[in-house]
Amino acid sequence: EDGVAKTDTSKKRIGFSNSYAGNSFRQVMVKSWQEVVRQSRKDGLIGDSPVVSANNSVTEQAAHIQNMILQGYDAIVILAASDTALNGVVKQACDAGIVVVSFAGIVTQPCAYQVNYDWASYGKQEIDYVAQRLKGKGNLLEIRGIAGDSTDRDISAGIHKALKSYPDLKIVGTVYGQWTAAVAQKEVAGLIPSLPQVDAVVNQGGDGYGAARAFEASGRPMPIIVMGNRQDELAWWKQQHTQKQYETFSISATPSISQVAFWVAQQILAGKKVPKYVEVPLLRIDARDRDAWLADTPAGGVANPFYTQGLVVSIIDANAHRKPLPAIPAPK
Amino acid sequence: MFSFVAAALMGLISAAWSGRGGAEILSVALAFSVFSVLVGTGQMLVIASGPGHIDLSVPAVITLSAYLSMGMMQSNDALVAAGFALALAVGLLAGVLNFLSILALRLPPLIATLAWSFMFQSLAMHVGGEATVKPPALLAALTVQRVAGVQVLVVITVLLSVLVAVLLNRSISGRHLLATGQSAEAARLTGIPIHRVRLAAYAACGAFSGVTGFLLAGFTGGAALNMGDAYLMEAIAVVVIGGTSVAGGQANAIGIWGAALFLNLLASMLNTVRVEAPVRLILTGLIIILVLAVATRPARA
Amino acid sequence: MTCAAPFSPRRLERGPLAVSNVRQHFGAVQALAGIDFSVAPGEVVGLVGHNGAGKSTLMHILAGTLQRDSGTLSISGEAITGRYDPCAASARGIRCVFQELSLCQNLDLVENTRVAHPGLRGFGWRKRAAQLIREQLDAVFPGHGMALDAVVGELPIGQRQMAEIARAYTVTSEPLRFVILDEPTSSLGHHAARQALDFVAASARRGVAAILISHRLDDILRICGRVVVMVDGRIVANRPTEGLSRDGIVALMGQLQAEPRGRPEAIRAQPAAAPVFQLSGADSRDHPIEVRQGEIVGLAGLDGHGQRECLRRLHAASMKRRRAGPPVAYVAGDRQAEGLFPLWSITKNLSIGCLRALRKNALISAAAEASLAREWVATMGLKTAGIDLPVLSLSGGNQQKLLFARALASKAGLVFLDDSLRGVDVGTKHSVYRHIRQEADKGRAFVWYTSEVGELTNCDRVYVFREQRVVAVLSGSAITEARIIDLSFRGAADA
Amino acid sequence: MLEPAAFVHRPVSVRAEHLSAALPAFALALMLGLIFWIQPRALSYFGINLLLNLSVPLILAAMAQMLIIGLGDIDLSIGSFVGFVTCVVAVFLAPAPLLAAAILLAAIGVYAGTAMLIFYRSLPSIVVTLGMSFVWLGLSLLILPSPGGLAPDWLTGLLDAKPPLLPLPVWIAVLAAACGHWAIMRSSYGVILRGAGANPKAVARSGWSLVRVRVVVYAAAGCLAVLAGIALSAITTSGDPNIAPAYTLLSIGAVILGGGSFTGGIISPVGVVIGAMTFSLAASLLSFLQLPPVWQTGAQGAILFLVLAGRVLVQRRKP
Ligand SMILES: Nc1ncnc2c1ncn2[C@@H]1O[C@H](COP(=O)(O)OP(=O)(O)OP(=O)(O)O)[C@@H](O)[C@H]1O
Ligand SMILES: Nc1ncnc2c1ncn2[C@@H]1O[C@H](COP(=O)(O)OP(=O)(O)OP(=O)(O)O)[C@@H](O)[C@H]1O
Ligand SMILES: [Mg+2]
Ligand SMILES: [Mg+2]
Repeated sequence: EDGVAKTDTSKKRIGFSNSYAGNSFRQVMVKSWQEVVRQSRKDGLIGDSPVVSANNSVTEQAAHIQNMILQGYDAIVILAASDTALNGVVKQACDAGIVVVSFAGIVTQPCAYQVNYDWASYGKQEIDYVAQRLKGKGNLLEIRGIAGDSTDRDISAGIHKALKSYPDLKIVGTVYGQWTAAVAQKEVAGLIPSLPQVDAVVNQGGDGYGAARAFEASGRPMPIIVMGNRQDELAWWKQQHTQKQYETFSISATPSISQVAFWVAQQILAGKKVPKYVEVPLLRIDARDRDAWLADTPAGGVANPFYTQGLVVSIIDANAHRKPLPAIPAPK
Repeated sequence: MFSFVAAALMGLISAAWSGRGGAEILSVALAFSVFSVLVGTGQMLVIASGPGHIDLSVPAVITLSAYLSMGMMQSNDALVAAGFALALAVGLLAGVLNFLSILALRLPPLIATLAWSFMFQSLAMHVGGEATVKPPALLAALTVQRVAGVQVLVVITVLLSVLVAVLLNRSISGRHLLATGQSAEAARLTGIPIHRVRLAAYAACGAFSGVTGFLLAGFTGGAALNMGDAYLMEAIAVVVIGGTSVAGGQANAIGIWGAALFLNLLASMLNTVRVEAPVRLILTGLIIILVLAVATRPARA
Repeated sequence: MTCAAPFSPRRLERGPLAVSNVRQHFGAVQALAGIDFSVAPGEVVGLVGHNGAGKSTLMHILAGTLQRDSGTLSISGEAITGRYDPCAASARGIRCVFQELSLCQNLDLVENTRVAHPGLRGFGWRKRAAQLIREQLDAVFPGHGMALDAVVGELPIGQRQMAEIARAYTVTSEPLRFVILDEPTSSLGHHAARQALDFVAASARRGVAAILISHRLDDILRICGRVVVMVDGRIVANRPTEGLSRDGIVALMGQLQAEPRGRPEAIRAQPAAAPVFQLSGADSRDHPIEVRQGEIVGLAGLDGHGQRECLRRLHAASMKRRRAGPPVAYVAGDRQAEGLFPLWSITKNLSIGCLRALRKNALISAAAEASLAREWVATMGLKTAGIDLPVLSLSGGNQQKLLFARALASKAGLVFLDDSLRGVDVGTKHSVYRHIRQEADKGRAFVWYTSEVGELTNCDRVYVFREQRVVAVLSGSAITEARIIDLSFRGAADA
Repeated sequence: MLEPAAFVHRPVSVRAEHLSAALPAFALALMLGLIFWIQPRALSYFGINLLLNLSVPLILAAMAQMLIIGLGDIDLSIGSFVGFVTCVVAVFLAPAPLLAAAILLAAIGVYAGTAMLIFYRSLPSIVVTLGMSFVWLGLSLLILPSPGGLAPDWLTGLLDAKPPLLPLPVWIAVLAAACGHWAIMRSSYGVILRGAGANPKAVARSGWSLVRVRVVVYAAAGCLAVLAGIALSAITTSGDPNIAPAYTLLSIGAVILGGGSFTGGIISPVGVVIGAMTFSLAASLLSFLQLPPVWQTGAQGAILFLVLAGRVLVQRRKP
């Protein structure tokens, strides 16, 4: 039963409950959703599938999901404000016979499908790269996100787990950047003066540019800063590379994971058997693909591949068979 | 002025703990305090204009004016002055809208400014929320410009604070504002145009927020949708810790600097000392309360 | 939440409320410099003195709202040594009507009654409280016409004062022995003031003693058996009122002899100038109100017959055409709500009316401001230890003088007086009358509403109100107290 | 003879005041009507339950905020405090109910202690509670480093109850409004609370201890906030330190929307309940309207304006 399920889903409706729309990552994610919905409606693959965004409030999002239950959607896709706090309403939705797909974060209620990254591997890839560059020895600065958030916990746990293999890599400072560039820059800048030399900065995506600016302003030597696929990060990296042979790599989640979740929901509605947990590969950009991605990313935006139905189905199948996930092709 | 002492204390702890960088720590704190001071000063004018007066739209105005001005300049150095003017105008307009809805629809200020903040936020999303809009290189450079080792932006903001302090105490408009804040009825009977005074306070607050958005975008490398979020509570906290009464009619423009430095240095101090996130939060809260409890002289009934 | 350890009332049988050698200072100011004072059960003692003499301070000490610096206090033979607070005071039967009224503006009269009585609780408290305050209001002010469910903040200051007086005389679980009345009639009209005084006197005959502070010396003479005179924190006289006259009291207060009452002999001829201000009447039966340059216009009538509303309307209208007409000033009698800027110093409270004149290079000159303040403090005889002290450190009467000074210091060509000599002492009042006359001669116009009919004899023209309408216009020597009172009542006789 | 005083003279504004008090209720009804019209399925026992059950914790939190605003203070910590309570409930209530109860009692004690600190040092409540919001968030992260835990089944069952006639949330709202109205507007101690908020000096002069009033009110607010947290964890079945930061602003908004004022002493429990329901329904209405995502945030502002626009019609101009 590999491959695309073709049952008619043109009358089915998928509601997308988004927990927050107040940053550009989420804006692109919503746009990506709208794009794939527009395309699929034209292709007769889906019915009306709107987005409702909450204001980073669990209770507001729960209300939205309850309303979607009332409105009789066939599937509800959720980007949750909390791992656990939506369990009650998710259960209500499942009980009402609605397919629930959560993504980029988890809903621990077992009846929901999960579309997610392997966040621990995010941290591991950062540390492995840094260790290899520093020959296993050096001082690290960690920029975290929001205390108490599960994604923050998972990425940071990945970092710390990976660090166990490199006893001479030391984290000399930790700040919480609230996943907001301005805050991250402020926190890093405030900490730098009291730090010894920093050799590398590991983060959770999107804070690379702010960190770079903070280090530039401090006049310290520039550490290896792991980038997070944003256009300003890639551009800065490219410029530093041309001027000073600066090397790093970039890794992050992609906003268009909403499209993956969309296709997963659509395929479930079309009758495909989908595993409860679908892992999505992180988008990793190394030096050789940098310029291609940079050219493909709008100014100020973030690298964002378009997920086709075919690509997503191959991701689903790889998950089903526990095979390596297909890589995301670099733009031409 | 206790906030200055508290700020110094935080700085000293950081420097002592890490054994380096006292001057550097202070310089960073000054650089970031500029933004807190700017929004705080605006918020102070509104808070001083009477009990219940507050502007919750500060973060949204920061974001909106940053987007509009960066979008207009299109990274073009020649347009920096025009961009500044636009940011200022956006802020002023936002302030005017805030107050007019308070006056015309008789809304509580909190609700009116909250409602407008939702709308401004939507507008910012509409004009380009999917991307960070880059500032012109000139603006980015100006925001970190130093002359003889002193940050220009800091000096300008300090001068601005002094100017506001002087105007509050020694200008007609300043006296009118404080009189209105203490007793609107007495002010009205004295012949003070209280609505015009409050309108001016809201407009000034908007203007300060607008300029903050403009500068912050230059400083942090672009207009981003959530750039203003951190300044909602910060703007209120620096005002009150700085010695302004929430009941209105009294304002302390210089104290805002102490409060902003204190909050910034407190954060760096806790980062330097390296405690876990929960403990960091608890200490943040307790230190703020402690400083306030020590600093405040209880009023004798 | 209320008083702990109720005091056993058995010991309260008889005996005076007495203090001896009480001293109190605020910073450098010696408000009370060794006072011996007592009041026996059933007695009515008058307490008089110039503004800032220390009367209210003494009352606060008796009521437990201020802790004395030194001195002894005894109540009904019991020497009070421990902490003495409002709880202890009310447990011993002491009540106080404060000069700066103490009702909660957001509550109605019934609820304000509840605040004063810890015992009013449990099922049906509202009914009991309503009955209590209604009966008391009816007893003190028959025909008062006040709504018990009106929020106090919406009542005019006179009605608030009435409510507070009535409330002080309500009794539940605690005894009622001594009532302190700090200028209780300062905002009451002629009629209500008499009712209040008569009630105080009648209560005294039933054993409830009263201490009456008032600048209306006729009040004192009317009901007090004894008068105590304070000057600068000391008691300078303590004697029966028997055989004492107004002028006698004024002399005891060490102030200039009271001026001859009634009109100054020279009534100026009406200037032919066009009215600087005019307000048409409510309808054809009403008179239009005119104010000419250099004229003092009075608004008279029984309390609540529209004269104060008229003043407010005149003021509002003149504010509207500020650009065209003369600059306007307003002196509020309700100084707390409508006059003072409580966070400011005396200087700033004064200068707010004339900031423009104080400007030097766009900024207000501190020197000019201070010299203005010094000048007016001297002119008005404001009793204070310094012009930079907070305005609330002034005594009530001095606050009122300050508001007056604010208006006179401004450029205002038209000044509205809203019962604005409320609580000002006799000596000062006369100098203020002189001031008003002088300023009028210089061309300023005054519109004067007052609850003290006698004051209106200083006017050039008086409009007498009855049922929201002007029923008579008096001018020149036709203005006498008796005539005004007569006209105020006559409307009722006609109806 | 004299007429009974109470009937003699009524201020003209009374009618307008009643009208403006009824306005929020009218706006709420309008919003519900709109929702039912767009989505007839919502007009059922099940639908109303779903629509309103999330307003229950907000109503409780807003009542807590109301008590504090009634004193002329403000509580910026209530959002993180509610989050803290959900963590305590999710982590400790099932395995160690006594410990959970002890922690929650201690937390209420901290509220009372805050009241004393604010009183004795005459501190601005706005900063003290802002500081406390960090403390509560830190404490929640200590006991629950990331979301999780599980509310006991009996608790989740509690809010699933199906009472006769009307769904549970409606009953709770009505009950909260009635109890609140009685306690604040009718009871003799409610008078003291409102009096102390508006004119603390006058209340103290009548012999009341202001510090005791403040401590009692804060403790009561703490209790209500604890109830809000418990209700929230019952609905969400779990705990999360970051679950309710929005409650801080929403609760303040609900108090003000319901006719309260920051100057102290002016509050309306019925208005607060309506205000809280309005805020939580505004979010719902939005999801029914299917607006373009970019304008969804702005629409919330527009809804706020519409809800209050009626004030212009009934409120008289200040003289
Ligand atoms: N920001 C403000 N604060 C206080 N009052 C203001 C403000 N803006 C305008 N006003 C009011 O507007 C009026 C005009 O202000 P301005 O200071 O220009 O008066 P002015 O220059 O003295 O007037 P003129 O020159 O006509 O005599 C004043 O009455 C002032 O109270
Ligand atoms: N809180 C205070 N701080 C400083 N000075 C004060 C304070 N209260 C009163 N005073 C001073 O104490 C003196 C006595 O004031 P008090 O109020 O007792 O006067 P009073 O006799 O009641 O006058 P009035 O007739 O005007 O009411 C005044 O000089 C006043 O300025
Ligand atoms: Mg006095
Ligand atoms: Mg001018």
